[in-house]
Amino acid sequence: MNDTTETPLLQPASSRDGSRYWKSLEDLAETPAFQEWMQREFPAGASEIEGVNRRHFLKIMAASFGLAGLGLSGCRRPEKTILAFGNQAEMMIPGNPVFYTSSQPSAKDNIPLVVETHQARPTKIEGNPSYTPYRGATDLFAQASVLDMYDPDRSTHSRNRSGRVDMAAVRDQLNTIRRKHRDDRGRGLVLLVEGSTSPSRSRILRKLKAQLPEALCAEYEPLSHYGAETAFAAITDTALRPLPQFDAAKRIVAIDSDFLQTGPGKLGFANAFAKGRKVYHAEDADRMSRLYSVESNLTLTGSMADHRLRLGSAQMSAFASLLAAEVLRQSGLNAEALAAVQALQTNLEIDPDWLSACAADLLEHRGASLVVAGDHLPAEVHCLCYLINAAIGANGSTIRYAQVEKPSASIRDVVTRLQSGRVETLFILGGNPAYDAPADLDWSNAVKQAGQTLHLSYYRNETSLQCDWHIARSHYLESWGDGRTYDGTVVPVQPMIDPIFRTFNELEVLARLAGESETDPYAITRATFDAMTDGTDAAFHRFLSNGLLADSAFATENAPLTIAELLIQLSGANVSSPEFSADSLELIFAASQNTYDGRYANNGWLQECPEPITKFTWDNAILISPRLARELESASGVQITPDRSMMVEAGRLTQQTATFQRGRQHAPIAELTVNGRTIKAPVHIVPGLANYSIVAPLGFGRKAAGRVGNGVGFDAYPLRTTSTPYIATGATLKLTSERVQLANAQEHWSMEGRAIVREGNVEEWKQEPDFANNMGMESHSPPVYGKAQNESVQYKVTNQPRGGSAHEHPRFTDPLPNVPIWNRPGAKEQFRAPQQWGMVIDMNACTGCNACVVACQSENNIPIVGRDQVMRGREMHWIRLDRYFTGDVNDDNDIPEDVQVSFMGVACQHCENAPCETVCPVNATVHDEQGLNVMAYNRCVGTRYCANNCPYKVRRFNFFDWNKRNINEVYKGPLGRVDEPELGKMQKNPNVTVRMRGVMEKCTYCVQRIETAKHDQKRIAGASGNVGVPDGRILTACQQVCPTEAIVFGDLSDANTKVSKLRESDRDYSLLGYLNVRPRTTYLARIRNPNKRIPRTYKMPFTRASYKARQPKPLNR
Amino acid sequence: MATTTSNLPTCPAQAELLDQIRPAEHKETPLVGNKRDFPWVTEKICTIVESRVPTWWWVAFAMALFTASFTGVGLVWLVSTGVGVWGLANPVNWGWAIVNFVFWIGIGHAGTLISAILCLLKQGWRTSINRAAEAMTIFAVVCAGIFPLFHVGRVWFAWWLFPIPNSNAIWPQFRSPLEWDVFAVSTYGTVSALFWYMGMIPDLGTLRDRATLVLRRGMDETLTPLQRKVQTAIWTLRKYGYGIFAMGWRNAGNHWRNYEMAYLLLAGLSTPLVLSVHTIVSFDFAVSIIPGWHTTIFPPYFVAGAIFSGFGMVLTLMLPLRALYGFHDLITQRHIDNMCKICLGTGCIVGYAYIMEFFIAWYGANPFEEFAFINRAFGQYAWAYWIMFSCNVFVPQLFWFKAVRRNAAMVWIMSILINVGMWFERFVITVTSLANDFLPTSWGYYSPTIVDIFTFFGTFGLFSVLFLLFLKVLPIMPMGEVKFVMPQADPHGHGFGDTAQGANSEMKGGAH
Amino acid sequence: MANLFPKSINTLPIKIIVAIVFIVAAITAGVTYYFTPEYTRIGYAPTQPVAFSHALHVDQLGMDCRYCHTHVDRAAHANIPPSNTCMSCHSLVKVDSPALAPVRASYESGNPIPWVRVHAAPDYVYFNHAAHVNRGISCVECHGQVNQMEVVYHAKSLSMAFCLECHRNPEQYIRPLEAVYDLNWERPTEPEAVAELETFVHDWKVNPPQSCSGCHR
Amino acid sequence: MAKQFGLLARFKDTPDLFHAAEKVRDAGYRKWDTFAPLPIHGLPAAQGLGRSRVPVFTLIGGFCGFWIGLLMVWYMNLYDYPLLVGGMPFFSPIFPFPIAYELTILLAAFGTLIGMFVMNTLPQHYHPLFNSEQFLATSSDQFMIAIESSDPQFNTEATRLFLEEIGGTDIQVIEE
Repeated sequence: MNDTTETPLLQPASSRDGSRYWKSLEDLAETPAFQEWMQREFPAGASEIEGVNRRHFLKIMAASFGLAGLGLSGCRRPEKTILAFGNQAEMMIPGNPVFYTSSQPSAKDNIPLVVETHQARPTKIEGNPSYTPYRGATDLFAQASVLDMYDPDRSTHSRNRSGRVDMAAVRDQLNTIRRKHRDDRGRGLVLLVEGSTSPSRSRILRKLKAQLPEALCAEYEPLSHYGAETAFAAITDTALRPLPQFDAAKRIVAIDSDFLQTGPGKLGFANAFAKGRKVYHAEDADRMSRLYSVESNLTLTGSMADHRLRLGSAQMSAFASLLAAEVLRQSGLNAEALAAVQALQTNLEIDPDWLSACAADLLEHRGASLVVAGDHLPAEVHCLCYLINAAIGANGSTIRYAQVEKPSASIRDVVTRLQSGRVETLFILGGNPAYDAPADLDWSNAVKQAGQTLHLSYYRNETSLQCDWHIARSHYLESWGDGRTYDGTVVPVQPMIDPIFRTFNELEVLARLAGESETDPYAITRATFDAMTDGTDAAFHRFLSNGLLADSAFATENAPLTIAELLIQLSGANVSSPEFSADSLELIFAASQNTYDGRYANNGWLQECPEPITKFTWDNAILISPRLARELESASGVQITPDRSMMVEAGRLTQQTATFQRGRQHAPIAELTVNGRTIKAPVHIVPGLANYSIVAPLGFGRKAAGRVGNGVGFDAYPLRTTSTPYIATGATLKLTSERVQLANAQEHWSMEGRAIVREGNVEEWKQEPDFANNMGMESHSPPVYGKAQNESVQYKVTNQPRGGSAHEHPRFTDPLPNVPIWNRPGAKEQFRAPQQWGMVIDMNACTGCNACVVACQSENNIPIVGRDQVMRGREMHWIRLDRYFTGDVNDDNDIPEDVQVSFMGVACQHCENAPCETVCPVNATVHDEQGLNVMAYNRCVGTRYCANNCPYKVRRFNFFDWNKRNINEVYKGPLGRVDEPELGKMQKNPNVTVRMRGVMEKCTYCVQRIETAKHDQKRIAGASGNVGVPDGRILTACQQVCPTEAIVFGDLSDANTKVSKLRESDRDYSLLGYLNVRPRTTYLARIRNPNKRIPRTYKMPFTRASYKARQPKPLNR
Repeated sequence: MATTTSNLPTCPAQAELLDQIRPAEHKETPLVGNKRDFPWVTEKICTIVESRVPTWWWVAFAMALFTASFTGVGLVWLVSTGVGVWGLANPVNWGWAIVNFVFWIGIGHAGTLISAILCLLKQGWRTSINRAAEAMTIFAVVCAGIFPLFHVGRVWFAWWLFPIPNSNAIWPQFRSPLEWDVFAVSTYGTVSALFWYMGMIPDLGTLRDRATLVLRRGMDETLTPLQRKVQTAIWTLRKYGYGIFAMGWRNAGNHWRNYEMAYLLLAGLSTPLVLSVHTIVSFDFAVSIIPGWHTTIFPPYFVAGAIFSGFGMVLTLMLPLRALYGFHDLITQRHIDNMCKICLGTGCIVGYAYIMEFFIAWYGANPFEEFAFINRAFGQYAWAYWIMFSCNVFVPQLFWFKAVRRNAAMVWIMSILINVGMWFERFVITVTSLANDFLPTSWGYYSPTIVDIFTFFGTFGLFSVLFLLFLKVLPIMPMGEVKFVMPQADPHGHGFGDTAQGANSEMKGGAH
Repeated sequence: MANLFPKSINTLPIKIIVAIVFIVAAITAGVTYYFTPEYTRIGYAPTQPVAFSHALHVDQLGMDCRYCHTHVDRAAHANIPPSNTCMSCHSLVKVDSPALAPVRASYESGNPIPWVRVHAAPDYVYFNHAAHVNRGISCVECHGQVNQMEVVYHAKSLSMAFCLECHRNPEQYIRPLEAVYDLNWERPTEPEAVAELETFVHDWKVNPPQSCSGCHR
Repeated sequence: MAKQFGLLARFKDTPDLFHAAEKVRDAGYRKWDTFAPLPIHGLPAAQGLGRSRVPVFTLIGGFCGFWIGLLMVWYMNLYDYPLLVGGMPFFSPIFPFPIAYELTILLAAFGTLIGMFVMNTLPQHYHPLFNSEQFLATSSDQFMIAIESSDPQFNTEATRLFLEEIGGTDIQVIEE
C-alpha cells in the first residue's frame, strides 16, 4: 500500500512549493486531481471553498517578511479568489455546517449518528441523541471513523492481477460471475461476508440464496459476540439475545464481562449503568448500585467494580456453577435445579463466604439484581447465568431476551468447501481473513484452491493482495444503507458525500450478484424500508431526519426458556477448572482498544490514543500479572521489573511496574507458545490481572494496513485457532534477553498517596459528606476566598473574591475599564456579567472509555505525532485520561496484585487565577469575560513557560509542524517532505485554527461551539437583551460523546443550570485546589460501594487508605 | 619618610615626639609587583595590542571559531525545523536552553561585581582584572542572550516581547517574569557595555596617541618599502579606529574629574543592577507555582550563586592569561587569594541555601514541596544533584587552605569544577522540578539531544572568539586605573621609591 | 603639524544624531506603510472578472444588500451570490450584454466565476457577519460606502486595532436595526438621538468582547 | 600663521603637577587645564574645579526611566488594553516594579554617559593640543599644563615665564 501513485490527491502539482501554503487556493485549484474531485463532489458547481483555505494556519506575516525586500505587490496583497456556486445548492449556507443522520455499520450494533458536514465534507461524527438508549454517545471507533474516510492509504481504484480497472470493468466482472454461476445454481460460488445488521443486505442475500441455492454464504467476524445467542440457540432453535437493563439493577455481577467497553450495546449499557452510580448527596448514597466483577483481564468494567475477583477466564464455568448453586441454595425455590447444578462437579475453590455474601446480596435485591456473562465464554456459563437470573428475579425485570437470526455458516465451512476443490469463485465482501482467520484453518493455502478470488474492501489489505480482484469499497459516510442497533431499532446509513473515489457499495455488489434489476443502493435501502413501513415518502423522510425508525426494536421476551430446558442442556456440562501455573498459562485474546480487531490499524487517532489500562500507544504487549512476572524473573534470570530505586527504598515512591530508562519503557521480549505455535512479543506487567492469565491484544502487527498501521505491535492471530478463539490454555512464556522500546504515554502508575482522585466508601461518605474537601492540602489550606468563603458558587465565579488582597482585582460583574459607555454613571447597574462557563466531571460515572480523547481530537484538529514523538512525551491530546492503580496498603508486595483503578480525565481546568496566564510575556493566553482561559495561537511566540507553570500539565506544544510535515521526517525540517494530503485536510474542522509549529495549544472548552451558540443567540436576540445562551445548548465535544454523561458543561453564574447543580454536590472538589488557582473544571469524588459482608472487604478505597498512610503523622503536643 | 604635609601648629615637644615615631612598615602587598613604573604599565598593555599576533592566538582563534560554528549550525537547524530538535517535551518544557541562559548570565555577574561593587568598596586590587572581567560579562551576556531568544517556538516573532506599537493594538504582558527578563537582561547588557566602553575611553586615547606618534616618527628604516607600506596602513587604521572611539579624550584634569564621577555613578548603578538581574532571573522560577521553583530564597541564592560561578570563571580565564602574557606583576597572588576567598564565601552561601531549601520543604509541611526536594537528592536526577553539591559545596572548602590558594594549577582545576557545579545547579533546579511535579501521571524524564549539547558547547567557542578578539584589539587593563593604584600616583609624593623615580627619568630620556 | 582629525569633524556628532533621527523616522514610516493593514489593504481595488457596479445596483436601483448576500444575517460568512442569483434578473434584463458573458457561462456550465477577494481576514480570525448585522452594526462600518462603489475597494483597514476601536466604543457605531442595510443612513448628532443610540448598547446588553476568544479559536 | 591656542608646559611627576596646578589656580587663570595619564587624587580641587555636574544627568535619566516604566505598564496593561490575566489586577505598583527599576538604571546609565560627554564637551575629535607631539605623550606617562590664550590674563611672554617659574619645562606654543 505504499504505492502512492494510486492516490492522485496526494500529489498536488506543486507540493514542494513553499508558497503554496499561503496561496493555496489557486494552487490547490490548479491541480488536476483537485479539479477532478471538484467536478465529482459538486456536480452542480463548485462551492465557496474558502472553508478549505481557512483551515491553513496562515503564515502571511512570516512569508511577507521573507519577501519584503522584493517589493512585489503580489506578496503585499496576495490575490485570492472567491469561488461562489454557479448554481446554489439548496440548504447549503456557506460557513454553516449541515447535520445529517446516519449510523456506523458494525456486526451487531449500528451506532446511530449525526454527522457534521461543512460544504458536504463530513468533519465530525456525533451520536444521534434521538436514540435515547445511547443518548447521543458514540465510542472512540465511531469518532475516529471519519478519519478513515480521508485516509490517503484508502483504496481508490479497483484492480485485478493486471492492474487498475475502472468501474465498468468491475460491473462486467460481477455480471460474468453471476452468469457463470446461474447455471450451476451457485455450486462453485462461496461468499464470505463480514457481520452486518443491515436489513437490506440480508434481504439481498436471501434473494441471492434463492437464486443460487447451492452457493455457500458464510459470515466471519474475528471478534464475534455470539456466545449467549448460540448457547440459547442450541436449546430453542432461535438465537436469543440477552438485553440487560443496567439502570434497573442495583446489584450486578459481571462474569468476565466487559459490558462497559467491549461488545455491542456497550453505549447503552454504560449509560444505563452510570445512572445507578450518579448520586450527588450523601443522603442518597444508598441508591447507588453495586458491581461485582469476576474477571481475568483487567477491563474497564473491572475498574468500575466495587468488588473484583481475579479468576482465569477458563475457570468461569466453574465459578458460574458455584454461584448458581449458592444462589439456588439460598433462594430455596428450585430444589431440582439446585441438585442439577450441584451435580456439576467442580474443583474450583472460591472463598465460600465471598460466594454466599454475593449471592445473598443478589437475592436481597430480587428483581433489581442482574448477572451478565462475557460473550466469549462457553455455552454452559450463559445457561447458568440464565438460571441465576431466573432465581434472582432478573428475567423480565433487569434483563430481557430478543429473538434474533441465527448465525449462518462459518469460515470453517468456507475452508472445508475450498479444500474440497469445488470452489470456482470465492467472493470475500469486507473483512480481512488473510490476517485474522484462525491459524489452524491455514487460510492462505485454502484460498489458493479457489478458481478465482475477489475481495471487496475499503483498504487494499492482506486479503486483497491474495485475491485476483480487489474491488474498492466506499466508506459508510459515502454510502446508502441501513442497519439496526443492538436492540433492533432500524437506523439509516446515509451518505454525506458522493464517493470521493471510484468505489463500490456492498449492496450494489450483492445486488448485481443476485441479478437484481435495481442495483442502486439508495433504491435498495428505500425498498427495504418501504417493506417495513407504509412506504410513504414522509415516513422515509422522518426516518432520515430522526435517524431511526421508531418502535422497530426487536420484540423481547421476559423468560423465553424454561428451567427444565436449561437443565437438560446443562447436564453433563464440563465445569472443571484447569489448574494454572507459570508453566501452564491461560492466554486470552482480547480486542484492542486501539484497532479493535485490526480493522482500525491505519487510523492514527486510534493508534495514538493511549490504551486506558496499559497506556500504550502505537504498541501492544503481552500483559502478565505481577506474580507471574516475579516467577518468570526468578526462573529465567531476565529482569522484568526494574531495580528498586533509592526513592522506592526510602518509601517515597512506589515501585514501577515497567523498566523505564530515560523516560522510555524497555520491555523484555518473550516467546509465547500455545497450541504448538510460537510468537515473540514484549511483555508488560498489569497489576490486577489474574495470576496466571496472560492477555494478547489482537489487531496489531498488520503488514498491509497502510503507512500508519504497518508493523505496529505484534500479531497474536497466529496463535488463535477455531477451538481456542478467546481463551487458550497451556500457554508458556519464555523470556529472552532482547528488549524493545514501547511508547507508553504514562510512566508512573501510582498516585503516591496524593489526594488527586478522591474516593470514599458509601458508608463513610454518609458519615462525612464533604470528605472530598477535607483531603489533601485543602483540608488546612483552602483557596483564599476570605470573607466570601461561604458564598455561593455563582457569587464566587462572578465576583472573584480575593481574600485579603490589597489590590483591586477585576471582576466579571464589572465592565472593562476602557469601555466608556459601560463605565458611565448608572451604566454599571445595567451591566450583566457574561455567562461563566464551567465543567464538572463525575468520576463515579467515568468508565475510562477514551471516547472523549478521540472526540476532542476530531473536533479540535489535533494532530498525531507518531510513535517516536510519543516516546519523547510530545503527544498532543488536549484531554488525557489519567489512570491510577492503587494497591491495598497492607499488601507488602512491591507491585500489588490486586488493585483498584481510578480514572481521571484531565483537560485544561480553566483556572480563574490561571498560573499560565501570568507568566506569558505576550498576552497570548489570557482570560476572557466568560471565564475561559483562552489561547491565541496567532499571538503565541512559544516560550512554553505556561506549560511549565501549569500544575495540571495539560498544555501541548507544537514542537514541529505536525500538520505539515510527514511524521517520520519532522527532524529533516525544510528538507523533509511536505506531508499535507489534500484528503486529510478535508477532515479538519474549519472553525478551529490549525496550529503551526512553535505555538502552544490546549483545551478551549470547545470555544468554537460556545461562540457559535452565542452568535446564534445574538442573531435571535436582535434588538433585545436576551443574549444568554440557554443551558444545554452548548455541548463540548467530550461532553457530547461521553456515554455515561460524566462530563457536564454549562453556565456557573446561573444557579439553575445542570452544571451549577452538580457543583452543589457533596462530592464536588477541585483538583489541587489548595493552589488557589480556582479551576472552573471540578471533579465529583468517586464513591465505591463495597459489601461489608464480603471477606477482606475494604474499609476505605485503596486510594484513600494510601493517602492516609502517607499523611505526615501529627506531632503530639 | 614624610608623614604629613599639613601645617598644623604643633608644640616642639610634640614635634619631637612625633619625630621619634617610626611608623610600621607598610605590610600590604603592592598591587603592582616589582615596583614597576608608569611607562612599563603603558608598554606592557599597549604592546599586546600593537605587536604581531602570536601563533597561539591564531590557533586558539581558529579552534574557537570552529567550536562556535556548532552553535550556528544548531540554531539554523532549530529555527528551520522546530524546537523539537531539542530534547524538550512535556512535562519538561525548559531544558538546557534555560539552564545555559542562567549559567551564562551568572558567569557575567562576576565581571560587573569586580568593576562596580569592588570599585564602590574601594578595592584597589580590582583594577588589573576589571576590564577583562567586564569583557567577560558582556560576552557572557551575548552567549546567554542567545538561549532565551532562540528557545521560543517562533523566534521571528520574538519582537513581540518588546513594547512596540503595532496594528494588532496588543502589548506585552508585564506580569510575566520573562517580560521582566527582557528588560533586565537587555538593560544589563547595555549598561555593562556602556560601563565597559566608558572605562576604555582613556585607554583608547592612549592607543590613538601612540599610533599617531609612531606615524609621525615614520616606520623603521630597515623594513622593505612594501613592509613599510603595510605597517603604515596598520598604524593608520589604529590611529583612526581608536581615535574615533576615543572621542577626542585628552587626559585633561577636567575630563578626569567628570570621568571619575561618571565612573563612580555607573559603578553605583551597576551594583543594584547586577543584584536585580539575577534576582529577576530567579523570578523566572520563584514566581511560578511549581514545587522546587516556588521559593522565596531564590533571589539571594541566585545572586550568590552567580557571583560564585562568575569568580570561578574569572579564575578559569585569568590564570592561563596570566601565565601566557606574564602578568604576574599585575595579577598577583593577592588577587588570586581574594578571588578564592570570595568563592569560598559564596560557595558557603550557596551550600547554606541548599540545606535551607530542605529545611523549608520539611518545615512547610507541603507534601508536594517535600517530595520535590527529596526527589532531587535521591530521585532519577540524583546524580546531577550530587555533582552540583560536591562541586559547589565541598570543593570550595579547600580554599580554606593557603597552600591550595597558592597552587595555581589546583585553583584552576577547582575553578572549572565550580563552573561545572553551577551549571548543574541550574540543571537541577530547572529540570528536576519540572520532571516530577504535582500529578504523577505527568511525570517524565528529560534528556538532551545532540543539538542541545552542540549548541551549548558552541557558545564556549563564541565566548572564546569574542574574548580572543578582545585580547587582541582592546586594552585588556585600564591603564589609568592601574597607574592610579601605583605609589607614584600619590600627588603628595608618598610611596615614591627611588627606583620608580629613576625609571621615570630614564623614560623621559628615552622617550625623546 | 597634522592633527588627528580635521577640525570640521567636531560638528559630525550632531550631524550623525540628526541623520539617525531621520533614518529611524524613515524606517518607521516604511514599516508602517509596507506592513500595516492601514496601507497594505486600504485602497485595494482589484479588477473583477465581471465589472459589477454596486453603485448601479444599490444606489440607483435600490437593491437591498441581502438580495445577493443572502446569508449575511444567518451565517458567519456573507456569501458571494451564486450565478443563478444574477441570472434571476439578467435572464430578463440585459440578456445579451457582453459584460455579462462570464455570468451566463457560469450559470450554464456550473463553473464558478473567479471573483477576486477584496476583504480577507486571516485564517485565524473568525468574524461572524450575522452577529454584527443583527445587533445594529451596519455593513458600512467595515466595508465603507459599498453602495457608491463602481469597483469594490478596501475601505477600512480591518486590522485588529480597527476591530478593537469599535468593540471599545460600540455606541459610536451602533444603529437601529432597520438602518443596518441603509448604507446612506447618517448618524444623528443631536443629543437626544445620540442618547437613544447609547441606550441601545445598554438595553441590548451589547458588551463586545475584547479578549482573544471573541475572534480567535 | 594660525591663531595661537595657548602654551603647554611639561612637569616632572605627579606632585610637581599637583603643586603647579595649585599655583596656576592661585594666579587666577581661568582657561587652563592639567593633563596626566591617570586621575590624580585631589587634583580637581587643586585646579579650583568644583564637584562634577554629571550626577544631575544621572538623576534626570533615572527619574525619566522610573516614570516611563510605570506609565508604560499602566498605559499598556490598564488604560489601552486591559486583559484579564490570572485574576491579577490590571495595574498595581508591584508587578511593574522590575520594569520601572530596570528602566531607571538603563536611562540613568545613559544619562551618566551623556553627562560625561556633555560636561567634557566630547566628542571633540579635533583639538589644537593634538598638534603637539609632546602633548601626545601625556596619555602614557607625561604631566602637562596648558593655559589657553583666550584666558583674560594670558600674555604669551608673561605666562611662559609663569609656567617656567612653577616648574614647567619644554614650554611650547600651541597653535589652533
